[in-house]
Amino acid sequence: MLGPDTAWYLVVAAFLFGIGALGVLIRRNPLIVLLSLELMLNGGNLALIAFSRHFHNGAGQIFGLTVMAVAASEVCVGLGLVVAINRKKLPLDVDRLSELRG
Amino acid sequence: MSASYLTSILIWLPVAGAILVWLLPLSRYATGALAMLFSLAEVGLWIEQAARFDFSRPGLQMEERARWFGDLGVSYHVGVYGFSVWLVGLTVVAMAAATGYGFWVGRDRPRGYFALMLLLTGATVGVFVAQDLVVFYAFFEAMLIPLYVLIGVWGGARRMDATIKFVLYTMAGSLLMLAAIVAYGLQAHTFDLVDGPASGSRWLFLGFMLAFVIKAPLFPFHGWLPDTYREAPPEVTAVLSGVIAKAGLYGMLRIAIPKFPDPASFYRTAVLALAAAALVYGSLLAFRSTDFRGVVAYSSLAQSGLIALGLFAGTDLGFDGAVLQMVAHGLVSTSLFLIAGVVERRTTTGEFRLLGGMARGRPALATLLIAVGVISLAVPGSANFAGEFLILAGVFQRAWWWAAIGAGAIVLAAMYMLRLISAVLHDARGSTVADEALDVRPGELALIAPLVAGLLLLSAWPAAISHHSFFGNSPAATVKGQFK
Amino acid sequence: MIVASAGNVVVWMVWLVAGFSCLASGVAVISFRNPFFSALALIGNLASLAVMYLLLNAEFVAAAQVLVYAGAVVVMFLFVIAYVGPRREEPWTGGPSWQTLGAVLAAGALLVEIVVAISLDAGHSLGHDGKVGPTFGSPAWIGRLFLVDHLLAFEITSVVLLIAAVGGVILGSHVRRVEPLTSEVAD
Amino acid sequence: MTGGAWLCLLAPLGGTIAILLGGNRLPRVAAGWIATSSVFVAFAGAVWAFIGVRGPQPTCGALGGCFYPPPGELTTAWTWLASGHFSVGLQLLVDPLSTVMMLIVSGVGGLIVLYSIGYMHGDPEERRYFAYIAFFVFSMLLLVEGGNLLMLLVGWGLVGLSSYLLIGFWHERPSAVQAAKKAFVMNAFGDATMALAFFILIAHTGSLSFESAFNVHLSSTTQSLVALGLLGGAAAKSAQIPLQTWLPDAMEGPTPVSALIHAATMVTAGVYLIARTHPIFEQARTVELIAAGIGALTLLVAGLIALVQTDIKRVIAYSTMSQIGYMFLGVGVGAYSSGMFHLMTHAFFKALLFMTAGLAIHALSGEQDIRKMRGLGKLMPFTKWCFLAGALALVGIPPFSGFFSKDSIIASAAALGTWYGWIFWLCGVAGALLTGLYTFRLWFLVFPGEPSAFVQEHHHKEGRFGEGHWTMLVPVGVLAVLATVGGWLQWAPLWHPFTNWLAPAASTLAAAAPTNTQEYYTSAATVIAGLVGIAIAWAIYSEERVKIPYAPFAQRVLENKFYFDALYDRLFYRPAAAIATDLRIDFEEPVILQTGPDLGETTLEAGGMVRRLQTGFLRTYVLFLAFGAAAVVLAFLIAK
Repeated sequence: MLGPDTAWYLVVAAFLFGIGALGVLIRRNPLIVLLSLELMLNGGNLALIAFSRHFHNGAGQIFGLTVMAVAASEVCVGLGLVVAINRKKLPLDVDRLSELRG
Repeated sequence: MSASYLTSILIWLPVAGAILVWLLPLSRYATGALAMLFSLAEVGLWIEQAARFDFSRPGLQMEERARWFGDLGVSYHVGVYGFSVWLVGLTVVAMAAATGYGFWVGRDRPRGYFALMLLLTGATVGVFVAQDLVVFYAFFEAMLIPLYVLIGVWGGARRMDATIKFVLYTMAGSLLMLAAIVAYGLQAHTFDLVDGPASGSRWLFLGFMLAFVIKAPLFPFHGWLPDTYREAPPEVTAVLSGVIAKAGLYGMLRIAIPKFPDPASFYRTAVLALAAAALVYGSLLAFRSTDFRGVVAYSSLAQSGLIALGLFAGTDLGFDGAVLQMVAHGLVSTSLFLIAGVVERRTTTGEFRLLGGMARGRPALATLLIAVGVISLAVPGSANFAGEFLILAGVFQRAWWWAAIGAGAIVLAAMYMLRLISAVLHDARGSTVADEALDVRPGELALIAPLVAGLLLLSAWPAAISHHSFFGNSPAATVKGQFK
Repeated sequence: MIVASAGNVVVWMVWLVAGFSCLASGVAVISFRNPFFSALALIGNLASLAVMYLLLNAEFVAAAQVLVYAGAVVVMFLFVIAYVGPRREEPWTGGPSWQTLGAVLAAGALLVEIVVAISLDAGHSLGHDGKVGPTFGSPAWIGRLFLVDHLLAFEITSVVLLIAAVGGVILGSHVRRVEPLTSEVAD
Repeated sequence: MTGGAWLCLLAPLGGTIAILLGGNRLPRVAAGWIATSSVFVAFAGAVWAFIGVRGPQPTCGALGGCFYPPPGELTTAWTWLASGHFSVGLQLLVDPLSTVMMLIVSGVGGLIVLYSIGYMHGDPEERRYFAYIAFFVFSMLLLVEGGNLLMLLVGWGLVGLSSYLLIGFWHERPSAVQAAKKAFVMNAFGDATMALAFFILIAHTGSLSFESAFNVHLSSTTQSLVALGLLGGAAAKSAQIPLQTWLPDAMEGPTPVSALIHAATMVTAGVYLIARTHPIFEQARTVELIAAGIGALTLLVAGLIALVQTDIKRVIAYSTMSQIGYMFLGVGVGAYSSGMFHLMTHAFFKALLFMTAGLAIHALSGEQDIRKMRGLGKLMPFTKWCFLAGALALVGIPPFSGFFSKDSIIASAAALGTWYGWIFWLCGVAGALLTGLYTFRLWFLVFPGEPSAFVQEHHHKEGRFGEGHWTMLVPVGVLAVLATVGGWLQWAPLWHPFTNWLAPAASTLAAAAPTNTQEYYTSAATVIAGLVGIAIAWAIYSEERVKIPYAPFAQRVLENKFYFDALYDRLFYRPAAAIATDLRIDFEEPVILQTGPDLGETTLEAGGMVRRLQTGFLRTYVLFLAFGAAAVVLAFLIAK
């Protein structure tokens, strides 16, 4: 295996995941939250592929592909929500959409 | 139909009846009639069972056992001993009378009402004949569901609080019992009561006892009693205090004492003290209650204390007396609560302030209430007296002061029961007692009279129960030998 | 071993570029005020990831990544952003309220833990291993794996996608108010 | 013979059931006749049993203890109550003692029930009355014929129950209902003490039959405990000192009830109990002497209180209490047969007194205050003479029956000889004086002289003979004859068939067998005391020669019945009621009934706190998510 070994890939994935988490936590625009969510998923995906390569077992890649499918569907629903919110003329701000509380 | 199926039929006939009554879209009258038919069929079956039961043979009879969870050692195991025959008899008779009363009073939503009553019958019979801990627990809980709905839907004004409190108390107890059952079953590798070994663990004993002490209320655990008895419809209260309370006491007799001999003797004085407290406390509060049902409710608390006194005395007389008293008190409190219902139907209240002078022009009501009231205060010669006498004689052999407290309670019983009789029947006419309020109708009489007849028969021959409950000449040895 | 090391150095160089671009675009995604540019930054991120997958011999996944992910998902994103309109909002307004501080803290803690976990494990289980067969990562190999070993996962994913599609349609579609039933129809 | 016993027992029960089942369809008079005939059938059964029991002749040694083969037969219907080795049958014992009591109960009872047909005529709930009175006779017979201690207790309880029902018969009157409850509770107390005594016996002998109870040798303390328990029951039932406050209030019931229950039969059950279980008492001699002491004390106290009573029935009630005091004295010292003999004669003349009082009350349509009844004799000659016969028998003037039976009791007290023997003798003689005084105070106040305005206005003729329906006059006549000649059955020094008859069942103790000389001087003393009493009464009430001695303190004490009522009320009733009410208000409602709702509230509050965590902000949820994840990874790291 040429180049950096798996650990490095994992470090990159971790950072990617951390940045995604930070994005989700800080940003108030639901679109950005969805995007940063995608980042976290990709972080996870990278780690999966790295391990698949490391243990040269195909399951990791299969899992990666499935994660991609799930991410796709998740975005689809997320954007559907955003469109619905927008049509209702609600403010596109996560903090102001807080009717659903105890 | 060999005898062994009889026990299962006794359980599942009312359950089937319940389903039938619930589903068939019949008129109010037809539903009631069908329900009555099932109850009376149940009584008939019990008479057949009592006839076939061979009192001279030891051990379980009419036994039926079917695998349920093989690996855990759980099996659908039902059978009857001497004393369970009598308790099943009490259940079916009292339930028939209660169902009849519901039929006579004409409860709304009849299909639901009668289905639940029949379900309650089946579950209660199940409790008394279950010989496997899991089956026992299943029926013990199954009793709770119909009661919850019956009190919650057809009850009085504050029925919801009463029901919630009732269920909370009972669930608390029976969940602990479930834990104890599971622990016992796993430890003994079988859940069967007949061949399950005796265990010495005090915690399991306390787990069981807590459920039984709440169900048959003893002194500190009777928080649910006054409200539930006041808010439930009269016939449900009658069954609750007459029959369901006996499930707790039966549990002590069938499970707590034989299966945990050492803890039972270790905690004997504590439980006796608790029972004596219930006896005195119940009598005192009954003496000062302000309404019909309050007096009878607290008197049934006192009687539960007395029966527990008999059970934990651990002597021959104590056990026989306890079983006799269970049946006698069951009949008495069922008829007393039905009479309370009769009075309340005429005067819309049970408060003594508003009652009085109902005896004039109503000889049947007066005779009935005096007869049942006098039997309930254990006038010498009545079945209750025979039961109390045996219990106190039995507990006297254990320690004389328990018997002294019991004798004191007899005098208190006389005081509160006579106060009840004269508050309702004698003195000046109460404000709610209308002149044209009718005497006891033949319909109502037809319900209460069999119970009173049963009581009189039991008063004439108490040995029918006291001598035919346990095999052989020494009930204490039979219980110690786990009914072998 | 120089030749090997030379190949190694090239791979290292490519990896460094891809890694750096990946993290940079990540930071860009979350920091741009305008969601449009964030989406574009995400495309950059995906591309750099695809390169990394190639380095890990996951050709099909890299291809899928670029085609499916970047191609379809992000395009849908851009479409929605266009539809919704690029409303700008201040990302850092109001100063670090306890929310943001907590967020940084949490993300930081998570990051540190993972890195620690990796470093801890570097010692033994993550040892360097040998060559991988040529078919590793190829579409045929992935196809066989999908239809043989992980058929169930494959089917379930399809169901998930279907559900998402239906969800998206319902949420997205403009529900016309149903006219009230005419009076003569008994209710 | 045993057939007679069963017939005697079950006839009244049959009568009760017939009347109950008859219900409203039965005409009122028919109910009366059913009850009366059933009691007379019982009397016939009693006679049959009496004849059957005469059996073997006594071999009599010197005066006193005669040795008999123990006649008397136990018949068992079925085992009433059985548990393990303890079993009690529904047994009847027919022996001399029980046959005497059966004769008295069913004989006098029959006459009184006949009398109550006339007395209760016109009462709307007559049927209920006759059902109760027949049930009473049944329970009294069960008590008397009971073949073992438990059957005796069963009869004991049922008698208490029927006395409750009959005292509270006119249930519109709160005082009657109150009196009924008081009577029943006091009797219940007696039952409880007896039950405790039986528990001791069961614990030691494992059975409640008479022979096992009499032949068991317990330690002296347990033996006296058993005897004390029995004495408690006897004192409660026979209204002796500690438990006597219920008897005067029991006068709220109809007069025949007072006559039957509170004079002739029920109140003497205590005496019968001591006579029946005399071996137990003999083994606990001190308790037996306590019984005698109680008897002596009661006869004095009751005699004194009777002096100030103004209600005719209460005067007679206190005299009953005092006469039973005599009987307790008799059986207490050991002279069982003379105690029982006095019981028999007392049944005759006390029932006579009550019934003549009933005639007077009936004639004055319910008036019972003797101060208003002056000069009734002129209008009701028959009642006057019968009352006089009863009064003379009560005081013990020869040849009336009281003289024969009362004197032998006091003589046996003298025969005891010890210091307390002589105290009992003195009490007996003083009691005779008091009896003379209060009886003839009643006589001189009510009958002689000119009819007072009240009497003239209220008096009305009744029935063909003017003084009452024939069913009332016949029993009074019969009893007047019995009160007069009843005593000749036995005069201790000369002939004593009654003692011989009772010897096998309850032979007189040697210590209490009086010699002839003691008999003579005792009789002389009591007769003189009686005459002195009459003279004082004549002086004060008839001729007003002497003013009533002015003793305000004594007057108040007597009128308040030595404050027993107030004492018991403050000592037992009020504390019990107070404790019960406090329990209900301070402990039951706040603690027991509140634990459920309190638990409910605490869980609700806990729920409230958790609710605030749900802020609705997406980012807080994700934050928790992140922290959670971090924590999990940390846990794994630590776990590694």
